[in-house]
Amino acid sequence: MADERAINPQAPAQTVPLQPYASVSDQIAMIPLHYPLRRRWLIGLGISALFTGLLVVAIGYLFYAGVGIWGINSPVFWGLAIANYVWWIGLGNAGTLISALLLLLSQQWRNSLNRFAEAMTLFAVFCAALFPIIHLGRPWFFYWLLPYPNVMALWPQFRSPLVWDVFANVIYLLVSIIFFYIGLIPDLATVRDKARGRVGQVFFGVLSLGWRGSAAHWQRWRRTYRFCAALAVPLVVSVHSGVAMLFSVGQLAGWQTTIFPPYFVMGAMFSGFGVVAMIAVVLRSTFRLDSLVTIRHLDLLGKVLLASGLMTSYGYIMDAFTAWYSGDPFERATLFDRFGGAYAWSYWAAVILNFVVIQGLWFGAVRRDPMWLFFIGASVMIGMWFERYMLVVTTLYHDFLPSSWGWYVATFWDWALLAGTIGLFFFLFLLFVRFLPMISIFEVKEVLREERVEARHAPSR
Amino acid sequence: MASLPPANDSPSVDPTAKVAPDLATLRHRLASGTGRRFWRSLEDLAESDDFRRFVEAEFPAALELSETSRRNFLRLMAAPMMLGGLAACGDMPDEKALPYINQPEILVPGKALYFATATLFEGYAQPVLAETHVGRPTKLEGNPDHPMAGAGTTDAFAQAAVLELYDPDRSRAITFLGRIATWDAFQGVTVGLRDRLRENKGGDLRILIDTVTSPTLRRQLDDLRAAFPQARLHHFEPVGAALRHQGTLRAFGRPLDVHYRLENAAVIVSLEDDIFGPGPSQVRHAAQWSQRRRDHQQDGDLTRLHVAESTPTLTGALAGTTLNAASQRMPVLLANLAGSLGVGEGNTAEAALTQGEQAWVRTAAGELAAHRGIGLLALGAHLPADAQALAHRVNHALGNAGVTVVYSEPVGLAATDEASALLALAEAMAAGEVETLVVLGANPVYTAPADLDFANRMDRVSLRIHAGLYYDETASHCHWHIPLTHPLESWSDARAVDGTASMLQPTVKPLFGGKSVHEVVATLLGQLNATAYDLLRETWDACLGGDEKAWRQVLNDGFVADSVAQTEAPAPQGAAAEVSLAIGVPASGEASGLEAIFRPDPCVWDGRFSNLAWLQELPKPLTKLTWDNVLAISARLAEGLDLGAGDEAELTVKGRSVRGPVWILPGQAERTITVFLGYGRSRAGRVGDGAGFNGYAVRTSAEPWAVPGAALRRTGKRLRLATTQNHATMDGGDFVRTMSVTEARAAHPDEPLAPTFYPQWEYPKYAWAMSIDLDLCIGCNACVVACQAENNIPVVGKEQVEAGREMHWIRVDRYYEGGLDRPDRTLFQPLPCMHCEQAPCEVGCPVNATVHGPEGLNQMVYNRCVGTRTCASYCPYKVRRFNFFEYAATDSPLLQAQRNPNVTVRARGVMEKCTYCVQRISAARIEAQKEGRPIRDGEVVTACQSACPTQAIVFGNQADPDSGVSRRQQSPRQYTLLRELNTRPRTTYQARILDKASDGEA
Amino acid sequence: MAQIFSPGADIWLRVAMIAVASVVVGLLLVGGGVVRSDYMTRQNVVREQPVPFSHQHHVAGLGLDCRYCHTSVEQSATAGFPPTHTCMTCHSQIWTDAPVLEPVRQSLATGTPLRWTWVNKLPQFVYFNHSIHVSKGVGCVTCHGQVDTMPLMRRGQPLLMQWCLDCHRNPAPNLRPREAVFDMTWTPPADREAFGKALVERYHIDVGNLTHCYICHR
Amino acid sequence: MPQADNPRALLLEFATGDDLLAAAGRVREAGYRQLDAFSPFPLEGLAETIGDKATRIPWFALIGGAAGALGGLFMQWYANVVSYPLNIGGRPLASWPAFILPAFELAVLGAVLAAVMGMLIENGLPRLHHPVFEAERFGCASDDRFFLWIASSDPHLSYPAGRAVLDDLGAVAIHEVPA
Repeated sequence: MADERAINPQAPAQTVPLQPYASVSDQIAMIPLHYPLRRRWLIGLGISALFTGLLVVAIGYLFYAGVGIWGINSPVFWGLAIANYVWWIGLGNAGTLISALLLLLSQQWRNSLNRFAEAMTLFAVFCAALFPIIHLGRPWFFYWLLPYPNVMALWPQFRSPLVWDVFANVIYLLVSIIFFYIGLIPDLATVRDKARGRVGQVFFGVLSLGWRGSAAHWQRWRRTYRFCAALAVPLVVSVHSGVAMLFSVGQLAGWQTTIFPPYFVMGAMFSGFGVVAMIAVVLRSTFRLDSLVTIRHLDLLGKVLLASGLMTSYGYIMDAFTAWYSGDPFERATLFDRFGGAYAWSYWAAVILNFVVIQGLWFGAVRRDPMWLFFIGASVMIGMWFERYMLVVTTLYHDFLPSSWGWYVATFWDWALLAGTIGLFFFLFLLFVRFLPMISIFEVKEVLREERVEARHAPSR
Repeated sequence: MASLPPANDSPSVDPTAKVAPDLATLRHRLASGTGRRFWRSLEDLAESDDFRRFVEAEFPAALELSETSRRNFLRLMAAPMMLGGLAACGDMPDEKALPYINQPEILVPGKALYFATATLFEGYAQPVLAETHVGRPTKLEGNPDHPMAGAGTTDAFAQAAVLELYDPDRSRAITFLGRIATWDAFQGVTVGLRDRLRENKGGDLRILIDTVTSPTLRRQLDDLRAAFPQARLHHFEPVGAALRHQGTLRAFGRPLDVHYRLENAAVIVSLEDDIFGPGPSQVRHAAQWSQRRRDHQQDGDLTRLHVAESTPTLTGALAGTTLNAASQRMPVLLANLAGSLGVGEGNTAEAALTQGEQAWVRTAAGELAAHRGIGLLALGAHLPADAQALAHRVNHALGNAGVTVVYSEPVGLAATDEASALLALAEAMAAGEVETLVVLGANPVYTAPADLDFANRMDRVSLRIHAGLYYDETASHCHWHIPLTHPLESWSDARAVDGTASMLQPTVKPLFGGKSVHEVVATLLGQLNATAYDLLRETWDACLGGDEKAWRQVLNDGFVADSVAQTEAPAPQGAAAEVSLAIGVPASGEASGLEAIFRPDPCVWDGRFSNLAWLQELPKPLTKLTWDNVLAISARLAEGLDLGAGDEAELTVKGRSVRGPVWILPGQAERTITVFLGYGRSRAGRVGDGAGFNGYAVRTSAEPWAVPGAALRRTGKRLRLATTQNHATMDGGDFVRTMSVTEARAAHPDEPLAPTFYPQWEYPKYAWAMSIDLDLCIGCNACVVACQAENNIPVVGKEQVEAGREMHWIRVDRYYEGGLDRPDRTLFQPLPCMHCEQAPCEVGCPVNATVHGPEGLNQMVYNRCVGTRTCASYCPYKVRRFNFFEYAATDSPLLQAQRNPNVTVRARGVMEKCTYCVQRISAARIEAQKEGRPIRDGEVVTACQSACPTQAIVFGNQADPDSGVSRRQQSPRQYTLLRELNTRPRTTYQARILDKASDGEA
Repeated sequence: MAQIFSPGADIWLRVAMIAVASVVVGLLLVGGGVVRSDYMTRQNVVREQPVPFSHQHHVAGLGLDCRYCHTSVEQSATAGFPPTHTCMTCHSQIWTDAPVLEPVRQSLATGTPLRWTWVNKLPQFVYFNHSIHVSKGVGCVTCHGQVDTMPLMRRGQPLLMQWCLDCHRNPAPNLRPREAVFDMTWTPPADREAFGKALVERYHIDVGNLTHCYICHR
Repeated sequence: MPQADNPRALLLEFATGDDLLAAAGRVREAGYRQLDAFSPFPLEGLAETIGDKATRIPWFALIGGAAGALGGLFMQWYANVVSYPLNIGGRPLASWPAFILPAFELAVLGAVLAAVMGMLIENGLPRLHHPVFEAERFGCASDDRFFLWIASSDPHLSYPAGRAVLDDLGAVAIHEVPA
């Protein structure tokens, strides 16, 4: 660490320190081929497999006994399941957004981050997609939410935000996979060519579809890739707006506010960036990728995190303000209940972890210190979970008629699902770092080339 | 069908063959619905091995029966399969059953048949029409033709009677020493018994029985006395109104029943008389009161109610002014009241009153004085006889007697002479004077006051015979137990509280082959072959002169015309001075420590309904608790003893003590502890066993109602209580609107609907709507149970209620206004689905499982529901209920037999809610369509509406300006719940009018 | 570097891709087909019965009216199964010792009912009412098929919700005069459409409101 | 320069992208037409230089997106207005604002699928076996080397002049791709 800070001054000048192309290929492509840290990886995989097992058990028992095993009740018909869902889908927004948005803005520094950011997105969305199905009272009829020709001559109810979510999530997942894969093809070719073993050659050979990197390929590929990026950005926005409307379409105090869609999108980006920051720090230290994921990357991540955090905070403030300014007694009651009610802890946890903590990012020293960045990222991730919990529960447990007021306490099985999905996430992510190039090889090379060109034209320092 | 005589009817007597056609014609217009669903579910059932196993497990009796009769039993369960109705004829040994196969004009497959009969509550008949589907009673409605006020409606207990019929825990076999025996064996025993009794004139025979109003049974008991002059009849009702007879004895020299005529009363002053609370007269009183109220809602001359009570009651909740005073203060208050009205001495005692008491007495006295002849002074049935007598004198002096209160010869057995009391029996048993004890219906081992040590003393009796519906605590202490038939499955008769003789006819063949109480008594008399039907005919042929036509008429009507008790208003005997109020109670309780009072539980009464899950899970009107009884205390006392709701406390009375959870009851007298009876049973059945604590354990025969010198101690344990309403106040909302008489007259309905972006959907032909007049609602819960019975609403159990998962489609919200110690107001609000025209729930549903119908119904389609629970989350009224687990399917097949075949039984993971009883709407629509006419107003009556004793609920077509509901909506008190949300509900309310006395106009 | 894949590999890859795609599509198509097939709907499937009762013989042969056995079809939701006694009204006279009728005689003797197998059975959450359909001029044949041609009873129609809706959306083509409801041989006049429309008018059929959920589900 | 009998093509290897770009330009000026170029990462303008014509992918995407959007809107309108009209919470049958979101999602899906399909088809992918893989140095094409492909069938190869051009392109090496 110390030496890095020492070379730090020049770091901002170039995203990735000058180095031969081959070294990039070797550093990254070699990881899938002969994996450096087998034991640690296996241990990690084992642990996450355990939690994934817990997930399987929790879902099995859920299907056997019914959603009654959760803490939900009347009036709190939605509990942890929905909070987790919103949380996961939020995390699942950052990857694609970072990758696509920064690509369009041709922010070269993205090239070291987008790959694992996108992977993270995929797995998070996958975890999220579980919840809408398992939280059904009769999950075996989940396909009734899809439009298909059936003998009942019935359709989904397209005015329902749940149907919007079905469309949004399924399509978002598909598009993310495609975007991820398209971006991966050239690197798969690289790995293929590096591979010596027959298995590796065939495996990556097929996956890379016989990519040759010919000029025409590249030209069309780049067109498509930018296209997907351009479409992915509004898609991400629409996805989380849809999720927000899951709440704001209802007439309940604390849900029905117009700020929800942007507020949720910001929150999603925010939490996502938090996680990306964490992953970046972990990967670079684990795999010694300091020369690819540099301090400058962390610095930039920190800035983005701070920015999106402040936007989210704006959402908090406006949400509270409109509630108060509306003068509507129920809106106000809900607001004050969030401040001081039975579930105030969830509100203040969200405020502290999502707003107070990130203020540290104003300081470059903090941004550039991987440890600090990691912890702030973690704080954001947890804080956003509290926010989801707060939004779901505080609105439901005290709605309009005091006679129907209730309470909510999550049961073991609620928590089991959260733990289980986290386990599943890590399981998938570990497979990813083991078998696929976790950083975009060719895009880093692109960066290098431009830096060389710069270096050639600019008077060398 | 179902009204067939039991199997062993002799061919000569075959009433229904002739009765049936009349029934058919009479009931045709009532008949509706289809039995199809049942038919199937039970078909599958009877086939399945599970069912067979169930039979073996659940019906040892059935196993004992011979192979053929067992098959018959199975067939009975499978009745709906054979639309011919064979089943209802049961195991008729001979061919006589067959002719009934082709009587389609009686039993149209899939059409409901209605029988006029009655259920029993504390021995009094509760007239009902039993709806049966192919020989299976499923629902009870009031009998509108019955002369008793409010007979067209029912209370919660009557609604639950049909569940009692199917209760799988009812005793199923005659047992001797706990082992299954036969009827013949028992009859054999009685032969020997009779010989001995003939010698000693029955000197050592004691019969213990609860309230008896049945003319036939009384006739039989008289015969018994005649046969065994020395035999002693004891008579015990754990709650009852025995002291009323003592009171009238003191006042008029003979025991009389007291009948209120609330429809004539402009002012009611009640000292602890829970006129509108649960009890045999609840429906009657509610009907009388609401009749006058409905007439005067416009002119504002509403009945004014002043109540002094130690523990809150539904009556207190309606009152304009309530005074909270210890129960033992009542006589003193009465003395002062009487004194200031110039009756008896005691005005001197004024000094003994607190400020508050004096003020209240002055108001009450003033009101009574100002309304001579149209006022009523009501005294709690549990207050001392002297006090009762004094009250009668007051009413007589004010000229109220004969107008607002009348008297009649006791409808049941007069309970006045000491010799017939339970105490006498207990002592006799202790003294070993009792050789033979026959307990008919009563359950003294559980309900007898603790000091009688009844169980042990009873064990000294050498022959103990018990006949009852359940193998209960008493049965377990008896040699012989004979299962009695349920009122809905046997021939009998009984009088309603107004004295009208009502007929009980079987709606189904005895499920467990029980014996009617008449047959048991007949056996004692040696009439071994007499059937209940014979004995009944015997009684009534005597009265009706054997006129067959008249008898048929009686069966059709369900009651004997003009058999109502003759009422009178006798003059009190002797001078008021003779009445002594030898009760000195200090003004404030400190000196005498705490006062413990005993009250029946509003849901399971004295414990007789403990095993009825509907009633166990029915939220108690005031506490909204389920599945438990509590020690109700005042907030002050709770503070003093550092007790919170749910804390366990030990109540010690006269050396006996009991532990139970305390509950803070707003409006409870400061130092009074209310012990609710009816819980802590050990042999109630799977539902009732172990729930709550046994209040009888600290009750004494000397002071069965109120005991001074009680002590309460905190044990430090916390007990879990399941309440359905956690928040007691409206938090500034105006969900239940109230207005003074003047406001009510000035008021105008809600301003027109707020604007909307959405198109105006038209409901030209039918627009179903419900209107609930909160000014008439007394919070009695009848609607809740009626809805449960009609709509197959599952019971979920204490844990689930605790988790907030109760399933009631209509709930009665209870709000308090004012202080915790003495709330100014207790308000009730029945809350079914609002059927919003712009329903938030429908928008949320992703699969079109809840949509809007062309008649404005918010339709819930169970079989399309995937259970996202979005609709419920979006519902601002939280009236939707979710099947978090498989609630319904777990019911025993017997209970499933009660289910309404026209309502789908909801599966796990499915949302459900009030449908405005759409099955009734559909039935009406189909009938109307077939006759090519529109549906008439009042043709569709929802279950809650038909049960409501005050007619607070009106349902109908708001597109028709003349319909009842439309007229209701014109009321100046009309308002919409949460109108600001612009959901445009079809269920609307009328504001409650506050008693003049309470809005400063008095 | 050397070739990793043989020239043939591409063919195989493409074949594989097409195969996967067609399998997926195929499964969907087959699934859709099965749901609508007689196998699932039980249409035209003869069911095992305690007595091989022949509608063909009794209806076409003897000319019995439907209502002779299904007595409550005009008043009630259920058409009603004939009680044993109904069978015996004739079979106490004729075929008195025919072995096929043994179960019927047994039922009469022991008082145990015959257990017919349901042929036209709807799910429990569907509340079909015979009487209203009959009174609005929907013939037995329309839903039960030509039972007079069925030696053994089978389902004449799929009884899928889709199928119910077809008629509830546009009843006209399926209506007949009330007097022809129980007529097995009734044939519509030339101008079916207009004829049906006329009946819709005459019987005040509330077309348009027949498709809302509570018509059949509760 | 090794001479195999009639190779399929010549493969000129370069150390940097700039060299390749320059070389490609020169060769093209020299009149070569049957060219292709390979690089480990996209090089701006390389395709134009060797004379590949512009792609039609944007059109694919446009059509796909339009189809998705219109199809989505039509489906929802048909379901709610024609197929099974139901009163949902008093909302209009055709609740266009509510239909927008699914329609948009479908538009995105359509566009993306169309673009990707178009790219694969135009690129003739997947193609596991390709002559260029025969060249043993070609493995570096995905690592750090840049290649220019000249098909043997290109007439200019047979002219000495044309041949001469190749010698001073600054190629690190010239390989032959066996037939």
